[in-house]
Amino acid sequence: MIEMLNVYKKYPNGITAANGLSVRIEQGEFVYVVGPSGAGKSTFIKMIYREERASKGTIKVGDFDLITMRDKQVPYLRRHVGVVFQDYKLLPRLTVYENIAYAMEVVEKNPRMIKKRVLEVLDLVGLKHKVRMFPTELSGGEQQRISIARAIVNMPRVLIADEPTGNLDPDTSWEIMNILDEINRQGTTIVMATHNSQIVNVMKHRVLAVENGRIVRDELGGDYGYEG
Amino acid sequence: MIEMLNVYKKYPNGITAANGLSVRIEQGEFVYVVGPSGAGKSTFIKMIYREERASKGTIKVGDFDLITMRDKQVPYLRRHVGVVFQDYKLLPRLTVYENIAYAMEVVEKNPRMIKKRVLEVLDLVGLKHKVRMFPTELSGGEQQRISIARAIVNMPRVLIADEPTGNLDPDTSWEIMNILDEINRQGTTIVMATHNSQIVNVMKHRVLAVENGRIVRDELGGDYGYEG
Amino acid sequence: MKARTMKRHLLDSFKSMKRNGWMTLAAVSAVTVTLLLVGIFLTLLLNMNKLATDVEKDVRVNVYIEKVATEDQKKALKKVLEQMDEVDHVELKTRDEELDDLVGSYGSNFSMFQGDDNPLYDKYVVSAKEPTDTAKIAKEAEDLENVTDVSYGKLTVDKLFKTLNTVRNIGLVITIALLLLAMFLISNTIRITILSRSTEIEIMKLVGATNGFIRWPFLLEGAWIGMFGALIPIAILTGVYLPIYSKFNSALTTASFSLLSPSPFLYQIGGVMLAIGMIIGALGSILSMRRFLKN
Amino acid sequence: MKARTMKRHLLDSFKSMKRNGWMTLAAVSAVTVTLLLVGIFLTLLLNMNKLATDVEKDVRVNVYIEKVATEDQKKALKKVLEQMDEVDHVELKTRDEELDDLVGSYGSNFSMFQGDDNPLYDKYVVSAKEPTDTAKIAKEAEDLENVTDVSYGKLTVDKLFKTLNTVRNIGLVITIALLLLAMFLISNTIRITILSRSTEIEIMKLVGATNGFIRWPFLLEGAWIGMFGALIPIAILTGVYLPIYSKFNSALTTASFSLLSPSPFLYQIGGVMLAIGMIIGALGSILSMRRFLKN
Ligand SMILES: Nc1ncnc2c1ncn2[C@@H]1O[C@H](COP(=O)(O)OP(=O)(O)OP(=O)(O)O)[C@@H](O)[C@H]1O
Ligand SMILES: Nc1ncnc2c1ncn2[C@@H]1O[C@H](COP(=O)(O)OP(=O)(O)OP(=O)(O)O)[C@@H](O)[C@H]1O
Ligand SMILES: [Mg+2]
Ligand SMILES: [Mg+2]
Repeated sequence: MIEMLNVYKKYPNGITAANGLSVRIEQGEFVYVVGPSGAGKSTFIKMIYREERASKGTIKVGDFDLITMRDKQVPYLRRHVGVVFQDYKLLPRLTVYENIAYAMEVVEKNPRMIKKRVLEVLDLVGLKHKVRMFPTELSGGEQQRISIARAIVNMPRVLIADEPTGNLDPDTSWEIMNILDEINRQGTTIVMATHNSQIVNVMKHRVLAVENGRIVRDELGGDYGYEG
Repeated sequence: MIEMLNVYKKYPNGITAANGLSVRIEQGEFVYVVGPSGAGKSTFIKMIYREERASKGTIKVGDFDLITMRDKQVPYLRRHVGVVFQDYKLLPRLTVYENIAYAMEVVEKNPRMIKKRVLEVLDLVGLKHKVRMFPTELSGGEQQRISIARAIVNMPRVLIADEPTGNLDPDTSWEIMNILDEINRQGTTIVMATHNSQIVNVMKHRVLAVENGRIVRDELGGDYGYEG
Repeated sequence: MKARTMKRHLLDSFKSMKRNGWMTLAAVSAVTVTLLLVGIFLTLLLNMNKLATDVEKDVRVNVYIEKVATEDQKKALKKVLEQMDEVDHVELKTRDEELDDLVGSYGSNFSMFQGDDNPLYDKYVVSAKEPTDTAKIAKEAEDLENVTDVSYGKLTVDKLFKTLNTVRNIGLVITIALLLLAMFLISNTIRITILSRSTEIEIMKLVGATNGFIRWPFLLEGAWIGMFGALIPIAILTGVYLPIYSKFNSALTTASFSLLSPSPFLYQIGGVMLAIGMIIGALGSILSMRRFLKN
Repeated sequence: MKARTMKRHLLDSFKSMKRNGWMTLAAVSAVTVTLLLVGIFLTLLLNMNKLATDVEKDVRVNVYIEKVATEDQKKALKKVLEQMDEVDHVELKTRDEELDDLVGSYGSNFSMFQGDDNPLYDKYVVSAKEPTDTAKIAKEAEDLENVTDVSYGKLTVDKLFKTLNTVRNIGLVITIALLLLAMFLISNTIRITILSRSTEIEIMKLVGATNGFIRWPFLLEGAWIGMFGALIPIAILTGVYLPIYSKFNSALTTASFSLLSPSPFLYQIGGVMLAIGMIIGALGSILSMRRFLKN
């Protein structure tokens, strides 16, 4: 499903955030990406939906070859990949409802279906009562949950989540994790960068540990492993 | 030091995020504010440095009466209160160095002192090598640490931190907590909203639990208490 | 693109305009002011052009009749002149009338020449269909019988034509410069509003929107801003031109001068302003986005 | 405020301009285009005004001398005329010269009157110091000895003054309108750029900056944008005006008309443009921020 081979990423400012990444993630897997702050987790994740382009190496996601693909194709790649962004990336001038609906309008779903599905995912993240609000009217955790709702609304084949519980209390975090687990059970590949050691240690899945742009550990059912 | 009496906050959209808060925090205390997502932690915290104004009630911080004070006085209040924002709030067009220096320039410190002190706090949060970068070139956790560095650079009498470890790995989180503890020992009052139960449970301090805009628990050396 | 997607873009463009509040207002008012300027100057220039053409049309050839000519000969001469292809109409001006004109403008020094002492000639005043044919008519008239002299102010006419042409060319240059300027200002305003929305566009791309999908609402928004920006200038121009037109034209009843008739003119200039506003608004919007859509 | 804080604000304003890249460029070019427009029109209008004044100054009184007057009497008359308070200078024009003029413009019909047959009079052409004194001079001259008639085109002069006054008033209205328009466009552009920076201002307030501290760099930035926006128009205007001036003035040597001399004029108009750019830039900046600084 996702395949990286010798991937390097050097940012224009000279920082190398991916330093020869090679990894293979199968359809239906659930992978945690862990590592210290600034290790390159987000960079790794951003390369999967081509927010960042690799400087060197091969990346394949499904049928897309991210290195040779044309810019015109990128939107179609992204429609197969739901993303929960570390900084949420909600559209400030759209309401909660419109933000989530946007992701469905992009693929030209019919309006009735959009309405039904948006309310469904909002209910799932527990924010159905905030449909009409704007992102600025939400708490940090609420914005994060909207970002999650938007990522799953199109039932993507791959779900990328960058620190999806960073601003959530443990209870809400577990609710979200259960939702992700359920989605994963239905066949969606999940790649999730996280600092939450409890989740990683309790809900066991494959763990990729990244340090200095390198994968230093790759264990099925591994531990978080950075406990203080 | 900080005194709230029957404080209500109703946002323009009709949501009541503070529902009769009364609390007294003494000079030199360390207080955790915990509670589920959307409980009103950030609202509580924002009222201390008057990012949000209370709709009703009394708030006093040091010698400032936040209800009766004139708008002109607000900047002087804020100079006594260092704030780590939940969404960092770094100035996008300033470098890391300039962002932190800005808080010192505002109080017209002399340039040599600014330089010395900025590098000092950058070192403290482990990001001295990123002085010349712009916020967009930083990882989530790095931005958070810059926000922390800026909050402490002026050695404020009160330090407000809204989820300061939300995007940090446990190791870095502990480093930051040790810094805060040290600052607290030197007499700075600290109010910190957090979802990190491990920190609250291990580094024991007073805990304020907020739910639906009300303080539901106020314990010295209490537990996080929202474990799943 | 599905019809419902187009509908979505339409709704989206309106929503976005509304929610951008101040920004939209600032952009619309910039367009308004710019187009008002364009409208006023276009109106002035086009009317000056019209008046210049009217002046040109007003050039005539004086055909002086020999004093010895009989009434019949005079009539015959008139007929010949009228039958020339280039001639529009012919009028008689007697030497007495002419003397009166002279006395009128040169003081009373000529009054002594009244009656048979009058040294002047009767003349036919010939108007050409096309002002440029003046010279030709003059030439042909010279060879006619009973004609003692022909004059049409060769110098004056040539100078006049030259001046009018200069006026017209300067007018054209100013018009074009003004249009370019308006285009620049409008698209520049739109560009600034779009620059400030680059993060928005970024996010849209990240959730899988194609460039076309992102572009449409911005294009429409640009067009609406241009449209709203054109409405006030059009209203003002109409409200001011109509009374001026009727006043001016009633003051100029005698002459063959007139302002441009409002009926096609106001529609034309309104159309031009609306077109500039909307097209430049839309184009400016699209072009400013290119940088952000390049991936 | 401490001196080093002012220095900081200065540096900050430059830095911010540089880092805002495209936005700064867009704002500067909007100011450039607007001021170019203002500059060109101001130049045209002020020069038209100058020429109008020149034309006015050129109005003269014709004092016709009796045919019986001797040379001495003529000289005496001249002296009297010259000693009038309102008179600037007096010139003789003989009837022969005058006839030549007439023949020149009226065809050859008068050529037969050459010499003693000439029905015209010698005349003194009297120029007034102030064009408005023309009527008074004419009146006084009428009663002088050896004067047979006085004319100064009562109608023509009145009409001319009226026309020129209208032209001047219209010019003034256009100038003021144009300046207002430029001010609006410039401050509007600045406003849009500031609208897009509201979050920045928000953050500055949250870290304890006073309104004054926040305002200064924005004020300076607005002023620099206005300044840079004024430079190109000033350069263009200077580059275009100088050759036009020298060409025009050498073509008009004879007449008492001339364009405004570049030496004070270009400095003045340059100063005006720079002032408009910088003041409006700074003011626009400050005023647009008010909303965000209100707390
Ligand atoms: N756009 C960028 N331009 C330049 N450098 C960048 C950019 N984004 C990230 N970096 C740098 O690349 C390195 C890795 O960043 P990345 O965001 O991948 O870290 P991370 O593992 O996600 O960290 P965190 O846990 O703090 O989010 C960091 O040193 C960061 O400063
Ligand atoms: N600016 C605002 N306008 C309107 N409503 C707001 C605003 N800010 C917060 N709210 C609402 O007030 C409530 C409390 O928000 P607050 O940000 O205080 O929560 P929180 O406890 O900090 O949550 P989190 O842990 O998710 O950050 C939420 O329901 C939120 O939707
Ligand atoms: Mg990250
Ligand atoms: Mg919060």
